[in-house]
Amino acid sequence: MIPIEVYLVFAAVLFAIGAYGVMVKSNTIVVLMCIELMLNAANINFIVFSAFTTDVLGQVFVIMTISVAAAEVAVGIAILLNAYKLKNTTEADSLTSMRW
Amino acid sequence: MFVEYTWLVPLVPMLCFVIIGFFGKKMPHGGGPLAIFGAMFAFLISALISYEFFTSAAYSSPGYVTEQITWFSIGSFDINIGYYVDSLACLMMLFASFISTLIFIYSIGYMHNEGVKRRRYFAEVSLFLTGMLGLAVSSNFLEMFVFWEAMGLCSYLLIGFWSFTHPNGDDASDNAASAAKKAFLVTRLGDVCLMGGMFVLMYEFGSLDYTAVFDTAAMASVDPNMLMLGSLLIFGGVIGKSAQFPLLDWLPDAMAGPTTVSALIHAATMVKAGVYLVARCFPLFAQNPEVMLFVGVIGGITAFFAATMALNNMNIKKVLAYSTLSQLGYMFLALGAGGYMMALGLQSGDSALIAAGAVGYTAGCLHMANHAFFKALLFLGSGSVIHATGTEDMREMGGLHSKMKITSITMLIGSLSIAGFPLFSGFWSKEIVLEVAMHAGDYGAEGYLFLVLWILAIITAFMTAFYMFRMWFMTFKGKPGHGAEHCHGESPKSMTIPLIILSVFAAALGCIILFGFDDYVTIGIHAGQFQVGSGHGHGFMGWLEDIFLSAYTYLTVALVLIAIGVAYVMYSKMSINPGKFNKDGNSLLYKALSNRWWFPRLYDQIGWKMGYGVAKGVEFVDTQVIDGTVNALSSAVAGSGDSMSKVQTGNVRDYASVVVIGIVVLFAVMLLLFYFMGGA
Amino acid sequence: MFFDLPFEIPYLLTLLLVLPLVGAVATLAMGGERQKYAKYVAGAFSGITMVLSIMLLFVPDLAVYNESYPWIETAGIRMSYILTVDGLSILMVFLTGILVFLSTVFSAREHDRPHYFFALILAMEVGLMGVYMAADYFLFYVMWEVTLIPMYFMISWFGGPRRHYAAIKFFIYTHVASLVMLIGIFAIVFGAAGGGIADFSFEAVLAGSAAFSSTFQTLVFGLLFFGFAVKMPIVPFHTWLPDAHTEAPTAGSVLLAGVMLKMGSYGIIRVCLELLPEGAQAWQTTMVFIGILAMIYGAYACIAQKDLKKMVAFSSISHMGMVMISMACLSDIGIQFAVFQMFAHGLISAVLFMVAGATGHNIGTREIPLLGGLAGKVPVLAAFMMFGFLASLGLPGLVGFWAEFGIIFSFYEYTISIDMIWLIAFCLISLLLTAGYYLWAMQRSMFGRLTEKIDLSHIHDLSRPEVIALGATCALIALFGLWPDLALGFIKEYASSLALSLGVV
Amino acid sequence: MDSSIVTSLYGEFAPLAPMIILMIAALLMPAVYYATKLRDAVTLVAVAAIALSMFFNILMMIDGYQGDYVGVFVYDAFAGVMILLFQIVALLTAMVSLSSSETTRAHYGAFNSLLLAATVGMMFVATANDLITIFLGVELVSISSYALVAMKRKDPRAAEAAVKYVIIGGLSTALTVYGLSMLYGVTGTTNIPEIAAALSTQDFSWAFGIALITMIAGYGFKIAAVPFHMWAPDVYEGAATPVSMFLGTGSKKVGFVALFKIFIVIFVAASTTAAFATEEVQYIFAIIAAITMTLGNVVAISQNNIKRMLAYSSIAQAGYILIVMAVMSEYALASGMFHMFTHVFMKGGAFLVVGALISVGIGEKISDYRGLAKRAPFIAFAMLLFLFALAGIPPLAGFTSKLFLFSSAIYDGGLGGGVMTQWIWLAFIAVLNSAISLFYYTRVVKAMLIEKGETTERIKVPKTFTAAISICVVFVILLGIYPQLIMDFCADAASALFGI
Repeated sequence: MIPIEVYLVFAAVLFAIGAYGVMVKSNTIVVLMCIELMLNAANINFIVFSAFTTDVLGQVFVIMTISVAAAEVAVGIAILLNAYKLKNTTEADSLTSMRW
Repeated sequence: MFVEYTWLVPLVPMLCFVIIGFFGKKMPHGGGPLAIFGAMFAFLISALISYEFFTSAAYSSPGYVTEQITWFSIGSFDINIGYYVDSLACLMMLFASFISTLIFIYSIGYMHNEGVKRRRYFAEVSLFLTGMLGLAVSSNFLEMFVFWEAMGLCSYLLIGFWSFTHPNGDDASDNAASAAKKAFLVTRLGDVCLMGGMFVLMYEFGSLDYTAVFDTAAMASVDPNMLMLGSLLIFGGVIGKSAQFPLLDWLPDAMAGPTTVSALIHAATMVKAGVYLVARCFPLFAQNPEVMLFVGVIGGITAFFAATMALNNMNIKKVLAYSTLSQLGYMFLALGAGGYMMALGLQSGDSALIAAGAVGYTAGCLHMANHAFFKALLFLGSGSVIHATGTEDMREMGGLHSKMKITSITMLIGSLSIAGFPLFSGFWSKEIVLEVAMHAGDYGAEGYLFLVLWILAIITAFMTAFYMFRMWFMTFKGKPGHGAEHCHGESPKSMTIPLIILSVFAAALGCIILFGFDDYVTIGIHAGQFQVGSGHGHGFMGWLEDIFLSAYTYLTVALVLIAIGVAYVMYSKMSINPGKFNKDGNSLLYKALSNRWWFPRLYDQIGWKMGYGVAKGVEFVDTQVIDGTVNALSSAVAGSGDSMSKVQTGNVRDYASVVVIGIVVLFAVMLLLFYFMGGA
Repeated sequence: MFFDLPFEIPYLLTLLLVLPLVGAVATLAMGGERQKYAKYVAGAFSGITMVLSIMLLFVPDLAVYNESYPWIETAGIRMSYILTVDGLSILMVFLTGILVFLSTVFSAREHDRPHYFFALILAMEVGLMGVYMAADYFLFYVMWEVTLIPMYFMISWFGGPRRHYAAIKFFIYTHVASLVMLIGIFAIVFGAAGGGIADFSFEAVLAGSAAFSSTFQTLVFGLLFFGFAVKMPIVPFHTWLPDAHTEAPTAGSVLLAGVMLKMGSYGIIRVCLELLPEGAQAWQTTMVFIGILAMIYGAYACIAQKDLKKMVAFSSISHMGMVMISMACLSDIGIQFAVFQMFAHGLISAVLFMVAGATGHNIGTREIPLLGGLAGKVPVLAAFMMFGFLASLGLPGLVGFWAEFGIIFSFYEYTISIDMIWLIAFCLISLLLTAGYYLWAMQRSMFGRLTEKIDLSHIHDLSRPEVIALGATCALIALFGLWPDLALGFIKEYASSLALSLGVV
Repeated sequence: MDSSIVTSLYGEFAPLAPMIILMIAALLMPAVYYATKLRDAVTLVAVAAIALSMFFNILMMIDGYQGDYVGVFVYDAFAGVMILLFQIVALLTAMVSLSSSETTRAHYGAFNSLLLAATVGMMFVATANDLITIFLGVELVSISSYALVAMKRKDPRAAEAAVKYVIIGGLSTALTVYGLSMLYGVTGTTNIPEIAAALSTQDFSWAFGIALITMIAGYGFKIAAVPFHMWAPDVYEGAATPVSMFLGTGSKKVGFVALFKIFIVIFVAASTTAAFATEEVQYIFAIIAAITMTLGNVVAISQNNIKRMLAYSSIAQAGYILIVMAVMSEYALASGMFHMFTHVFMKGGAFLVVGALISVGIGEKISDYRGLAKRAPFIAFAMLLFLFALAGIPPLAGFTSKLFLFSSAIYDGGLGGGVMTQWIWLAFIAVLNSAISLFYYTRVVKAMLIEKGETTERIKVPKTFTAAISICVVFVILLGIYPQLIMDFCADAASALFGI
């Protein structure tokens, strides 16, 4: 059996990749995808813990997270569209009119 | 029956002050008659009080009448208010109120042209008199101090009477304002010392009442060092008030005020307060020979220095001012020398020495009384001259004798008296002063100092005669100057009558020493306590023998006559040009004298550096360092806000980076915390 | 007192607090067309308040008037509405009543938005009365802060050219201090609670203060002391004061110097000394040191000032240094005369600031170098200036002298006890310096050469209301100077009992 | 009347009663708008729903109702108080949205729907007893508010703000979920009391540490604690002012509620069994609190846009409330909750004033406020009160609540500890910050009351704004002089939370 640490490290790496993406990517669509990546890292954690403790709550949580993530992306994409409509760009580097 | 009403003595002039102050505008002569009434009333009631006191049983024992009520208390120390009448107080009351009355009468004429300002003048002089009379009858140091300061205030106000809208223009206003300030500040320096002395006494004796402080047993039980400190501090107050060395500089400047004010300050009030205080504190000072030695030395030095400064001054009032300083020095010399002997006598239990010391006391007081009259006379006379000529410079006078006979003759009497011409008032007291000074030289380890002082005093007597007659000759004899040509004759009656009255006293008052003055104004130990009065003086013949059988008397008289002669040939006959002796005013000595030995410049420098110089530094520290820190702090906060807001770049990637970095940092902090705090 | 009030006034202390508040609102309502009535409304309310505060002096037993009602009681905290007046506060209440009314009278000619102006004065009175009467730390602190806001607006609405800077500086500086003080109050209140309900009333805290350890006392004393010292103000935390005074309108300055600064020293006595005797002993040397520093420093700073009002402001610092020294003696005389000096300086500084203010608006400038020889033009103003200066420099027979005399004497006792008698010289030097800067200022501004640097055609002497206000204050100065027991009698008992609890008599 | 009305109406759903009403209303909103095309009607329904919900909640609170729904939703005193707070926020927002010129016109029904949905999410968090429900509640709030921010008419700044908000929000959601998953892994359960029980027998572990930090980050985003605060100024500035107010006063509190729920329960349980040191975590919160309040206040000084300034001041206020997490005492919690309440009225009031003025065409710059006292005396006076209350000037609400809050760093609420010395430094930083805050509040005061404006033309502010501002004024004064009105409830709530 594969030890739990492997799953956790996998999830952590996934999470880190997502976080890195959020930090460096200027394209906000990509950033949203990176966030999805991070969420899924957490989901993997849940599943793994759930599997190793034979507790069903973790899986419930995962389903909730997936639906929340879906809603979030939906709203997010809508917001990006709105931004594109008003500002003609969705690049994070260009959306800096409010600062200081 | 009168003594119980002693409080009226200062109160009536006080009421005059209030009434004139508020309603003087509508009164004739700006309230002058009311002021005269107040002074006269004070004189009358003090005469009655004195008569009653000297005939009462209290005079022989305990030698004083006192009554007081508690005013308020400082912790467990009661501050009282009341009166204290003894021979000294009677003497002070009498001559102060009498001379003030005459000066006030004189002022009616002298201040005739001042218009509405007269209200202020008469109000302030009434307050001045209140101060002096209150001082004389106070029953404790603090009450005395109140009046003492009231006089300081009045001197400030009156010296600065013309400190704005001076009839002679703006420069004179400036001068008067500056002189007034100087007078107040210098005397304030002394007052501050006096206050320190009062703290010492209050702490050591638990009270400031004369009866408590001058109690022999109390004084013996107090730490002698503290007693000496207290005495010296009190004498510090005297130095300021009576303009003794080294605080003598304000008095000549104070001539900026009206001449009548100078007369008041020099004759009746203010500077006499210092002499009074030393006489009053005689029992206290006499606990330490060193203190009395100090008093004597200060007096002797002042007498000499002030006389030198008068030698070449051209301002008639300033000559008189220096002469006042010099004569005050004599008084302190007498008191110091007498006190020195008394202190030694108290230490050794030698009653003859104590009696010899009492002579010094008598001499000081007699000279004070004499001086009051002849100095009032001289100032009023000079006022009359100034009134007539419109100048104070003696070079512009001259030859006035023919135009102002009364003034001239009365001033001659005054000059003879102050010079110590035989049988005039000044002669008697000055001779006794010199005798006491020399006598003190025979005793104690530091006694030789009094011999030195005696020599200085003899020289001073010579100089006194010289500069007084220099003044008289320059003014009334010789060629008429620029100002003298303006003179239209004698001053009005209100001015000449006081002069005549004063000249009588200036000529003859001194003889009272022959008629038992030293029975009344003396100090001795009766029943273990100090007592003023009730003494056994030398008597008529005693004094005559004392004075006229002494070779030193003739030495002095000879010096005085020589001095008058020299002055005559120099300034009346003009056969010797005074310029020969001083390279026409270019010799170092001449310059030193006319610059008052550079005292004013020294004081100005010290005052400026210690005052304004330090103040500039403080101001710099205040605005730059302290307030600078405050402002720097606030701008640092605001500035860091500015720079910290720059982190907010507006780019969401940076925001995310901050979040992630924040997490990493937080994690590190947590690990550190767990590591250092030894958590689970 | 020689005369007892024959009847009782119900809720007297609350009235003292509510009347000005109602007055402030009523005055504020006098906007627009009714502006010219604002001063009468304000005068009426402050006048009645003043009468009540004078009546308070004749009350035979002050304890009758204590008021105590529960206020906030929640989550382990109890705060109450308690008003008391005792020997320490009665003079301050009296002073507040008098000075508010007189500054209203003095400002009767205020034409610029008078309803705001007088409402602010009355609002300030609420806070001041509250501070002096509160016997609950919560109420005390609330009132303490309430005084800030009217003053802030007073300076920023009616002040001089640099009013914004001065107002903000005043506001923030003193607010920082009060917040530090608040922490100190937390410490004493919660320390005294000892684990039970935290009762903010003075009484409860005093009862619980027995348990304070000496380290605790020392630390907390520092916190509270800082808070109060800034208000006093004490060098080096004083720089807000000259700026505030320079810019504030006359009435504001009068209240600021006359009553508000006293809040600081009042607080030190009321809170620090009453509750933390061991802390006081630990801090005694420091207090003496900064007291001397403030006294000398303030006096020197006065010499260098060019603005008459700023000079007077620094003289306040110098005189409050004297109060500090006096309190630092921790003796009955020291405390008695510290309070007396607070009272005396309240009256005197009122005169000084009125005079300085009048110089500003009657002559047109307060810059001393621009003035000169004006006594002939404005004799009444010059006379009052003279009187004020003389009172402040400690002329015997006026109220300031007795205060200074008692203070220096108590300090003398202290220096004897620590065997450093030479320290007394500092006090004496400061007296001398005080005389120096006042007379020099007088000489330069009113005496000497008539100035040519300003337009003399618009100069006018004091108006009638100004004369009345100044005259009344001067009369009080003389009255209490001739009869100091009139005021000292109130403080005596309080001072000796406090000194007893401090362990030094 | 008592809570039996609620229980008889709702049966076993009684603990959820306030939420159910709002949920139904939220779903009805678009329908009402499409049916009537009247924005007034929509607002009326929304306000009525909130009022009804509030009425039920107050009944339940006063009655001390307690109950749970299948163990994941628990209504207790704590939940009641927090729900009341969220209802007040929703009420104010709904009222002013009607007349604000910034809120959307075309999708007004949706706007209100989202508003109510977000409120329901907040209430969920308040009643939640399980990580899942907390998570769901917070997400409901977040997602609704992303949309609310974007729903400002034709304003590119709003679009930009929404983008930033959604990205940082998404990031923090991910962080939260990751933390929750770790916590789940460590304890094997998502039920909060069970987590506490499980943790009390454990040592500190790496996994728990990661859970801790990521959860702090996730909820720190909601409360805008440094360094997770960067979105707040931009979003507050960009969003419609009623929405800014909703975020600043309501959404922020959700984060706190979640923190209280998770951490206090965990740590109190843990500290009583003493197998697990909480002090280190308290220090982490203390550090965050100190930095948050300082940064918020200092940066606010340099702001010229009043909404941005209020945003930073909001960050600072979050720092103050974080003192609760550092001290973690019952008294601190009560004080913190009370401060959250007063904050609603002070900060909410200030935002309302800004919104009202924007609606009548006055800009957002501080300099635009010059001479306001002449133009709109009541508004200027109200703003003065709000700002002074925020600065903590007595006798206003902000002073009293700060007094309680700061004192909680020193005082344990009469539990026998006397003076606590551990957190005095935090109290010091807090009071100094309070003084710094005067700097920028007085700038606004100066502009409004002291400086002269270019015009003295009177301003007529919409009625709903005036009404909402009046409510805030009343409570800012009332809570200042009579704090037990709310503080008593807060104390009960705190003891309820600590009692778990």
